[in-house]
Amino acid sequence: MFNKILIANRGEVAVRIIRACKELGIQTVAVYSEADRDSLHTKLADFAICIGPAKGTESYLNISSIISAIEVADAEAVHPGYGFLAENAEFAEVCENCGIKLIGPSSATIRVMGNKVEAKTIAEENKIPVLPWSKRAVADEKEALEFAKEIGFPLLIKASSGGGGKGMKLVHTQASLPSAFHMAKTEAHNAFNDPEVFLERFCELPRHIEIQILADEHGNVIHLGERECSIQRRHQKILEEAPSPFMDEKLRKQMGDASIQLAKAIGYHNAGTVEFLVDKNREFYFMEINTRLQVEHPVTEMITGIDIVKEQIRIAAGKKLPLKQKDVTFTGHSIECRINAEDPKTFLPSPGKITELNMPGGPGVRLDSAVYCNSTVSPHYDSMLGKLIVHAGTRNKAIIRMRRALEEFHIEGVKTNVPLHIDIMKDHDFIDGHIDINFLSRYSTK
Amino acid sequence: MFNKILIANRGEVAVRIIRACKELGIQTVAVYSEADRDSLHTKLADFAICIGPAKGTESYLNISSIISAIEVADAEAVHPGYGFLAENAEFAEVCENCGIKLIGPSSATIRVMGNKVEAKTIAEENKIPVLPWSKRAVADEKEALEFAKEIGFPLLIKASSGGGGKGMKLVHTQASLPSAFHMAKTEAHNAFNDPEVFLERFCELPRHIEIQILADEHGNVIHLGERECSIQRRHQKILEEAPSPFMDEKLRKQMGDASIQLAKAIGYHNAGTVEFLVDKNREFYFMEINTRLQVEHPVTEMITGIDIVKEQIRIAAGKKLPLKQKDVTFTGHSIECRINAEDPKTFLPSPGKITELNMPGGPGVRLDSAVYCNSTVSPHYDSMLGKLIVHAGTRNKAIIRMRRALEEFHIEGVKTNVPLHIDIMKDHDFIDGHIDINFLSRYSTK
Amino acid sequence: MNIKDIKSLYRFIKGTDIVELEIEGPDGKFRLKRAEQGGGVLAPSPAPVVMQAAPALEAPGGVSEAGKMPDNVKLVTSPMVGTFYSAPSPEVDPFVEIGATISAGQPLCIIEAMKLMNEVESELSGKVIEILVDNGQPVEYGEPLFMVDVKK
Amino acid sequence: MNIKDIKSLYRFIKGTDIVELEIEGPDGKFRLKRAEQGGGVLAPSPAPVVMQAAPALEAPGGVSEAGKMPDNVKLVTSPMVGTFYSAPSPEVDPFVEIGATISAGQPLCIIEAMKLMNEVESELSGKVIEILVDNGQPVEYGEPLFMVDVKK
Repeated sequence: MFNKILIANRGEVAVRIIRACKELGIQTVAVYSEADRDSLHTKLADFAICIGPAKGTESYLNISSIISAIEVADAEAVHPGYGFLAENAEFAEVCENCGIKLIGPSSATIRVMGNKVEAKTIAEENKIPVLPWSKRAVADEKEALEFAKEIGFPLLIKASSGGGGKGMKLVHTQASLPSAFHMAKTEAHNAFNDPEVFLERFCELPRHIEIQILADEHGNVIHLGERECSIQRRHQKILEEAPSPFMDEKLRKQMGDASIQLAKAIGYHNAGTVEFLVDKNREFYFMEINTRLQVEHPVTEMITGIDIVKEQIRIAAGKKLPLKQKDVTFTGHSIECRINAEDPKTFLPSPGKITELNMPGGPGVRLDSAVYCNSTVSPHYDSMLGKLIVHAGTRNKAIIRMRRALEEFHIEGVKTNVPLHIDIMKDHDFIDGHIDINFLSRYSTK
Repeated sequence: MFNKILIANRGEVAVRIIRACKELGIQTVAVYSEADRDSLHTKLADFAICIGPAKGTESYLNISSIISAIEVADAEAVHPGYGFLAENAEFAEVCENCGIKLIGPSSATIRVMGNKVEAKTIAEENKIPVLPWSKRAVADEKEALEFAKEIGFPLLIKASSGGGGKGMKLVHTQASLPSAFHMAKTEAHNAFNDPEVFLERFCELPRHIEIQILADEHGNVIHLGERECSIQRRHQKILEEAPSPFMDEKLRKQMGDASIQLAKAIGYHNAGTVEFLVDKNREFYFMEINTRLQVEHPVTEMITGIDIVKEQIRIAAGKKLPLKQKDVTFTGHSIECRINAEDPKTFLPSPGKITELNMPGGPGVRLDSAVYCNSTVSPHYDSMLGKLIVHAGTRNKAIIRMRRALEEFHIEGVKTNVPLHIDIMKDHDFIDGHIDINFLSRYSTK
Repeated sequence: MNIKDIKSLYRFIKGTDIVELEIEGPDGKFRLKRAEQGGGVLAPSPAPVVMQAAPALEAPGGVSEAGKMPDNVKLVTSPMVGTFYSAPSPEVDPFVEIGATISAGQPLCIIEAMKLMNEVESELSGKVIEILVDNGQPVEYGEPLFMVDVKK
Repeated sequence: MNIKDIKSLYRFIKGTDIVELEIEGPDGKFRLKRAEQGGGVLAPSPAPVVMQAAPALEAPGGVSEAGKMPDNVKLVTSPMVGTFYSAPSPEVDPFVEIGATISAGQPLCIIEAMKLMNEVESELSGKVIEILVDNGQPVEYGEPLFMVDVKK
């Protein structure tokens, strides 16, 4: 096992990883920007190294600073968390070249899965269902029109290197295809420095359901069931749950088996998430693999009792998975609300100093947070203050518990989306499990 | 089910009960003294009524104020928590006479079990093992000497109405018996307004192990296993765990069966705790029944998944127990540390305003607390700020997790016993499970 | 300032002769306008509020801090939780009415607690200028009952 | 002031000619005594501390705030995380020594990061009055390296 791990991240995920390391008896090294000198991850780690100014590109995204910090700290491994360098193939490759163990899959896996055209091609080769698509990147308008005829309208133009909705265009008619095609290419180029796009059938009112997998470096792969992530605002998840209210045992087995098959086919190791769209007929379609820890991993931990971050570290240390698929069982229901410092109506970020804070507690409540009273929410980074997670015997009880916990949440100095989450907990469609990825857009116009 | 419950208590237990009520959809009424106007229970309840000045006897112990509050609030039931009026037979009787449902056993049960002579007599009648004793209250010196010959030395003189070590004297020789007898009577009279004492064999280095029971009003009784409560300072528990590292399946069944038998014999209903001493030969001896919720109930909740406060409320509403004994299962290990505002060396209370606060979080950590940043710890009441509870797969993992969580705890403005708890988590005797009720006294002289 | 604060303040104001109240925060501004002499603002409340709603986390202090009164005006507060009665029985006149001159030791009202009728005697001498609660209304410990001008 | 603070301050002092340091809080008192001219306090540290231990929750700010300096004394800080070298190679003399007069643009030291040797050039002109880190010592971003008297 490792003696010392550097955490190349900040905020709640850095705190989460520090907690796992402490429980494993591993020393922790935090890195921090000048803006994060008083942040919780800086305070909780055994050691802390300042790596640059507030701006992400000069600190948390600065590969050479982080590698230097790993070297001067004499850490054996680095955990990238999520965001920042977590799916950066170059960073993974530098680590490999420097003999630093990256807690995640190989740089080759990250690179292949970072390109959606390659990922979909591999999925199809392995007989994993995908939405009808152009089978490759689309070179020009003419090709686009040809593929569009096969796929049919409405369709989506998507960026190969895409994510978070950037470079994505919904096209309803042939007439609007050419201009949308050029706009998508420009957006993709600006956002990802890669103008490559492809076409895909548009799936109406789908659910976003993902499968958590764990794969060791000895060829063993298991899945930990699904997470329901359909509650999104502008392709940003704000609330996740496990199990999905839509799921049944048969579909879970199909999607789980498909995920394991794909992971084995590409020689995946460490934790990963296979994202699917599921339509109302329970047909599922592979979307992508997230080659990292997910923000929403705690809901899976709550229903399986498996500590995903600790498993990531054990896997990276070369250990075999301690569990077989049949040992994975699901108990109760878990919901996670992402608590963001933002105006609940305008959704604009609300940085500032937290002057009053009461966090919820009591039975079945877990808080993965990185803020404390009198701490400052920096304008330099994303607005998530932390995650409120509940566990209860049934989905209904979990909703009631989450509502109770949200109502205990009291914060002054920054605005949060707690009122929005409370409204969701009272929403009849949500309570009945009638959710798809448009839930929140319909909801916010109520 | 009830529509509205009044909580006749303050602090973390009032918050705990409010949480249970909210999850059951029951309206809550807090009562508060003038010193608790800004306390968390006052803020979290649906309604709050000021019942008197800071002094406990004029507010939380003032039966007529509380009954009036119940009447003006139109509450159907009252939860007494622990401490204050929780084992007050007179309060229970007034409630019964006023048609208010007390969430607890009957006034008759509380009265009988409040007298240790009566409780031990009933236990013996039901063939529950007790330590050899005087079989009744001891009238005078002469009787004391006679009984002492039968029981042998060393022996304990105990107050019939006793608790918390008051009126208790350890006697090693016949010569010192008379003076100890008179001192005990005087202490008992002063502390409990009842000079009655009895004699009991002294058990050396015992463990304090208690069995949680649930009894409905239809004659069904189950037990939820044991709690290990040997870590005490001056008869005050500061750390509890479940299961006991000393326990095995056979002893658990014996002690559980004995507890159920006793509860049935006295027609007990609601939650209760049967306290035992267990000697190093695994012989167990009945001590008393606590006719109320215990501070340490969460460790049982964590390993059984049963919400004891909700069950109390359901039982009081006349519901049958939803579980049979065979449905009660135990998963993993749980530890609770009571976080007191006190000097960790002198143990003197440390009231004041909390100016900085970071509470632990993350997987397997539960906080039952009643303080928040910028809140004031009042000098008028006991010094417990809250309880830090962890759950993990094994005792060893729970200890590691507790230590990790304690190290995250940061508070300024009041001193706490967090450093003492951290020391206990590192203590080899504790880690090895070598604990008895003298653990902490030996420990503090290290 | 949230709905609970507003309700709580309204409940306070309802029993007084305050006709306008302006507050700014934090500690910045405070304006209060009372009714002209003889103005009948003290209409009985048709639906007495049962109790004080729990103050929100941000609400500092209680009802009694809402207004600052001149030095000569003192409050008689409830010595216990219970139900306020202005008269010993429904058939007879109230102990005191607005404008009455009272002296220390004189009974002012009854608080019923646990079916017991507790006579509240005045510790002040002066003139009753407001009765702050309605007959039959539940009151908390410390809740203001009467405003007394001790100069008169 | 806890052990971590003290350690952190000590580490700061170790590389300087400070011989006495007194601090009171909060913001109340501060006393600093430097070695007499010619005093050889700047002995190289036998076991260089690898990095700053994590500041405790109560420790405000970082090392650079530990002492308030006269206006004419400026700090040259490390532009990156890495290892500090006072000379381009072990065989040659250091770029600068205490007492050296430097001008803007002049190389002061090397920070090795990812096996690359990065020359740090001075942005100040003046006289080097202290070198705050030891040769071969790891440094953080922003860590003070040199004290320069810009008046001279």
